[in-house]
Amino acid sequence: MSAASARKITFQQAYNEALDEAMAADDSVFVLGEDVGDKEGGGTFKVTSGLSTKYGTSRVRTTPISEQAIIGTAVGAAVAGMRPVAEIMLMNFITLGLDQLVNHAAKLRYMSGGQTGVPLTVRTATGAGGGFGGQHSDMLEAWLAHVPGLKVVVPSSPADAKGLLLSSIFDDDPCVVIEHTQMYWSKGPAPEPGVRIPLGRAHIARPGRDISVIAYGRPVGEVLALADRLAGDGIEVEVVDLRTISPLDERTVLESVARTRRAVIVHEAVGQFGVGAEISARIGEELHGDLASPVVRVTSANTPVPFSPALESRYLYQIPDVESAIRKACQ
Amino acid sequence: MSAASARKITFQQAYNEALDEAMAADDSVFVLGEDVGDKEGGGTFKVTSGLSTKYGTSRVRTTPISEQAIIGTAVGAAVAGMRPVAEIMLMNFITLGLDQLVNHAAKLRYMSGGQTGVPLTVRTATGAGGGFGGQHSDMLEAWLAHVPGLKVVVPSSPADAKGLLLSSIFDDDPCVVIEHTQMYWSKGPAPEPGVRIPLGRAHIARPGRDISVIAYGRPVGEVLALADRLAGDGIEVEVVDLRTISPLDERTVLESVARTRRAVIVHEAVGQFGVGAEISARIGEELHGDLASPVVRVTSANTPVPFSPALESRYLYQIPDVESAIRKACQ
Amino acid sequence: MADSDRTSLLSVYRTAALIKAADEKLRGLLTSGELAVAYYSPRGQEVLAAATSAHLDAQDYLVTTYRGIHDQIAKGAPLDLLFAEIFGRVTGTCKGKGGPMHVTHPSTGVMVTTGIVGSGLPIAVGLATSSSIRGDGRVTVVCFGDGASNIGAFHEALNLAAVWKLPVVFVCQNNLYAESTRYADGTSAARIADRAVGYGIPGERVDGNDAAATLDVVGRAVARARAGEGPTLVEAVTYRFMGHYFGDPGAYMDADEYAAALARDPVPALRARLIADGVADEATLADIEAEATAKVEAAAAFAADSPLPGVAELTSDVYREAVYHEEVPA
Amino acid sequence: MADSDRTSLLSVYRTAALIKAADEKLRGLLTSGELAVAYYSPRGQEVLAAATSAHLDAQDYLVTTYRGIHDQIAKGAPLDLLFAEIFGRVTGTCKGKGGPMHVTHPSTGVMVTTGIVGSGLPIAVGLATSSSIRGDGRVTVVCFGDGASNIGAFHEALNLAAVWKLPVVFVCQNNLYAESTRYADGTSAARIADRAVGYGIPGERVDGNDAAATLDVVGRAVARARAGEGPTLVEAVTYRFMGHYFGDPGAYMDADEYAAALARDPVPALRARLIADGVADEATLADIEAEATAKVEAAAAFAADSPLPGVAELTSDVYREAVYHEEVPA
Ligand SMILES: Cc1ncc(C[n+]2csc(CCOP(=O)(O)OP(=O)(O)O)c2C)c(N)n1
Ligand SMILES: Cc1ncc(C[n+]2csc(CCOP(=O)(O)OP(=O)(O)O)c2C)c(N)n1
Ligand SMILES: [Mg+2]
Ligand SMILES: [Mg+2]
Repeated sequence: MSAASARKITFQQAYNEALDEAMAADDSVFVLGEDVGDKEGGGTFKVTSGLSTKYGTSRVRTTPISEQAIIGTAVGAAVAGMRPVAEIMLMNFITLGLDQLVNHAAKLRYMSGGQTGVPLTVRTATGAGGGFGGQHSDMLEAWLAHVPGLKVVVPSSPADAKGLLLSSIFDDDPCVVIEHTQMYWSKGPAPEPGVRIPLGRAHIARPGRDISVIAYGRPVGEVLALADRLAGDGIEVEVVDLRTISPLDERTVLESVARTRRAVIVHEAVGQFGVGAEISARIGEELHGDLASPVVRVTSANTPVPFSPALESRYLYQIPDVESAIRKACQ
Repeated sequence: MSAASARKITFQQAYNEALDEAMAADDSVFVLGEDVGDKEGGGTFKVTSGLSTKYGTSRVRTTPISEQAIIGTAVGAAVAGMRPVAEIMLMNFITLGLDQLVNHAAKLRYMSGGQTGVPLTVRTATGAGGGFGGQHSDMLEAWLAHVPGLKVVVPSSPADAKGLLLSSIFDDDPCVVIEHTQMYWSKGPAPEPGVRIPLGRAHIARPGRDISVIAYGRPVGEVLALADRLAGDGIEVEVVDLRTISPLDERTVLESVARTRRAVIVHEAVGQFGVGAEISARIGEELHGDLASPVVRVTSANTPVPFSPALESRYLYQIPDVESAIRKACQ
Repeated sequence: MADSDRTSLLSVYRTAALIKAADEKLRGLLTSGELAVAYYSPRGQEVLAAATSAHLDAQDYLVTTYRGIHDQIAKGAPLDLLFAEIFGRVTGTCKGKGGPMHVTHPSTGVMVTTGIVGSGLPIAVGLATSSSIRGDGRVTVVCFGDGASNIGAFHEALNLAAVWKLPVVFVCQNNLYAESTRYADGTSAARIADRAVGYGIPGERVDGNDAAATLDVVGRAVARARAGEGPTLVEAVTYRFMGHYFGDPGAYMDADEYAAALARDPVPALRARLIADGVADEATLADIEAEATAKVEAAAAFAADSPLPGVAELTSDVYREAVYHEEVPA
Repeated sequence: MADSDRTSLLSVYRTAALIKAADEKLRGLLTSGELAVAYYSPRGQEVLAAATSAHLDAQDYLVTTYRGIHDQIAKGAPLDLLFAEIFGRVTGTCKGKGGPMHVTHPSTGVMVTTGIVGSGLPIAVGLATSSSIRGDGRVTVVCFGDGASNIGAFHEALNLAAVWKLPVVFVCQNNLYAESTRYADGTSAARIADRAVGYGIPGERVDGNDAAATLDVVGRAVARARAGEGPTLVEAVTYRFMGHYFGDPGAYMDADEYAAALARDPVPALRARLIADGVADEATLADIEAEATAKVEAAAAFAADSPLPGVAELTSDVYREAVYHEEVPA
């Protein structure tokens, strides 16, 4: 989709470039959030670094610690026709702004009979593995995906990060982009400037005939590496990267599984009532009778995120479990 | 489970009696929420009526409009060993208190290494059909079920309402009881005093050999009526009432479907990434190969709740769709 | 009294009379059973709403609540469309999809009506932020109740508006009740206006039943906002003559307090004042009232004659463009 | 100076010295790489924490934040267990499952440590509510930062505590920074203590680097709470000598401001004062400091020698009783 180039960028750069390009292209784009200005260091994860210097503090607005007001301000500005990009430093803090996001951003277009869209983007970071414990690591994308009116995006590579954030900013509906704290400094090929990746479309990250592994975000890269290894053993894994969780690209998922007749779903969020449930359910419901083996979900444990690294590494989804599930299904 | 009696009570009475019995039995039980005192009329839905007169305003505390503080206060009091019962008037307002519920109530036992449990109960009401529009009608139980550490309860009859609320109050973990605004004045047999219904256990509300319909809350009664009708046509429907959404009683669900080999899931929440997805997924994953027909979900539309009654009635899950799904599966 | 003040007061009365007639009509329809919706009467708050919007143009922004028809009418939202929305008709401001708690009418600046207590304040801050960035000169007014002053969003919004010096006026319509909870049982501040101290902004308390005083206080706040001097917290003290919702008998309201408030009913008070001050005579006022009644009757008829939304409306407007996983249930 | 004041000041110094030694040890371990965790140093806030908890018994309740080790030590939480928790060991206060941001130690009254800014305040209100219902005479103290005073939970908690007259003291440790945002860029109030006006409660600002003044102000607030006179908002002004987190170079901090603050560093200031006032001599203070170092070394050794939690700890403590759908991933 996005043209690869020799240049490599980190996720942090990717998000930063997307914001920069969007702000350069359109005066209605502005950024707000805690510590986002250069005076404050350009954001906790440096994603907004340089922007206030380039575009001024009127368009790059450092806020107080006020998550409700941050999202609410984005809602109001979006209703007025701006394209605000609000940073909620960590996803667990989005719990404080869900009234604005769910009762307002997601519904104002509908409740106004189509008059006032809410073209805001919320960027937020999360993920386990950094030793931040129970209140700074949750993946809550399933909540947002349960809300009609929101779009939910989880990028798996720097190029996707840039292209999906650009699409989110210029989308006319509220989008939430979920970034991963442990991936900001990972690198990948940079896309050409301006390349947007369409929302609502999954991506066949690797074609394969034997089994479909459906993933998004961090596990995608690990699954691709696993697929390479398994190819050596003659197992051809098709990797479907959802990219957008909602609206879900059911068609791409079902077409893939219809071909391979086997599916494993991998995500970082806890399993119970997670995104994997919806995908597994749709596969089961739509491809009943065509499946050669049961769908398997591999997710993190059904617990809060523990602090001790000894436990945190066991909390996370285990790639060896993905491997066993694939081998078992392909036996 | 609960002994039926000649006495009939409404859901409103059932919840009220449970609170009354719990407060009489245990000094550590207290109630807080907006307008809950008798001076304020005993609650918007009158569930706390009479309690402040009987137990005093120290134990039945009317709060300001402060959902974060209501749930946060319950968290703190529960950490101190009390058994607070917090009323969040309507479930959409729980969006304002999710930080306290999810980042704190659900996790403090775990993050404290088991030292501080949080034996609070949140009672909240919701549901479409009352013409309250987009911000007062959402069923958000899937969110809470996605959070390890919380228990989530949705009663379908006055007897269950009473017995499940009693169990929730005396449970040592945080419980959310979801009441339905359109059911408060419906009647059903009253249980004997003190009868508790165990959490985490589903209930076979009607045994049947041909198909399992899995439901909870409002649809249960409608599905039971449908089952009666279908019995006339020789279709024997087994109705599984989940009662508790999380922890989910997977065993009862799977045993039922293993017997009937067919399943329809019905709930009021929107379908996408809803509770039905988890149930459908587990059935598909565990009973792959044993199913005689695909699992079907019947839910409300994937939209905000519209105001106009002309639309609201179409928004809701349609019992005729349940009937067609059953007939098709049993063909 | 300056001529402009006389004109303003008369114009406030014209608006207040329209609000009062609309409210009475709706309560009549609810009583007769011709209409069955959740309705939150603004009875008692008509003059306050009229005096507030008297300072605003159509391009200024308003954010209000479920108890908002007085604010919406005062801001200029067309009565026909308002009634049709309340009736759930496709001709309503929001095609019947929002309902009375969620009226939106951007061309008259009615940007958001929310059913969530206090949530309008951060949204108003966002509207004002857009004006601040664009330099479009618009002022945002957000109306909310005394009960709303106790919720977190109030605090975050006022702080942010103060730090950013935004062109927004926070108008607290203190009607002394939050549902059935009395002011002092939920609100720790002796006066809500005192809370402005915590944000370093002006806080003004005014008798919301006094048209001239309210015109004056809100006028100064709007002027400050327009001049780039930042936000103001206005507390307009009034009274809620009806129960919280239509059908609420209001048993928790004190009878003496109620009687005393009724003696200060702002609509007849303004009427009497206009006559006493020679601003208008009985005939002029009677004409204004008759005109109001006629408009209201026409709006009710328009609404009643309008069609309900068709089923395709159920799934439209969820997103700007339909996405294929959105399907009308069969 | 009364004898009791002398004893108090010396005891504050003993606690502050222990906090300072613990913090220095932890930063040393982080610098050397022997430890790798997110750590929020309380350097500069030692005396303030010690003076606050000087008024509390073990059964009084404390709620604090990620930047909380000073408060936890002052409240009496055992150093060995605190270090072990930070090291993620099973011998820690929370078996290593909470970590430094979530320390709980009920037997010394450390009830909740939260990583969510401002969320401790409503929880403290709940602890105080339980004391109010039970009449157990306990006082709850909740510590939070200046940045936290801008979040909704602050407002809701103060209002509710005021309306219910709860035995709680809100101690804002104003270190002038919220992460990298300077006080005035996020906080509209000239003084956070001014916000008390909006809740009709006393608000006191004190120099948090002044041990005697802080002892006095917090002492009065605790006494008010204990006497059933309701909550107090205390703003103790201090400074954050380290960056927000360990490793943050703090480039956004003004050098002159920093130097001026360092000249008022509370620990050496208290030390000098104790000697100047003849409360203690150099030898006594050196003993206290040596004792602190010894305790800290022992705690670090205890932590380093302790085992990590076993994998069964991953799934225990989610609920009181295990539920069967909880399974250890294979
Ligand atoms: C966050 C939230 N909590 C509770 C409610 C339920 N509720 C609706 S109106 C109301 C009272 C509001 O009182 P006030 O702010 O004084 O406004 P008034 O109704 O008097 O105009 C309450 C509690 C709500 N809509 N939103
Ligand atoms: C609700 C919330 N928003 C943002 C953060 C990220 N964060 C952690 S500490 C901090 C600054 C807090 O400043 P202050 O309250 O002054 O406390 P200090 O760190 O100075 O002790 C921020 C923004 C958070 N933990 N919680
Ligand atoms: Mg009110
Ligand atoms: Mg600070």
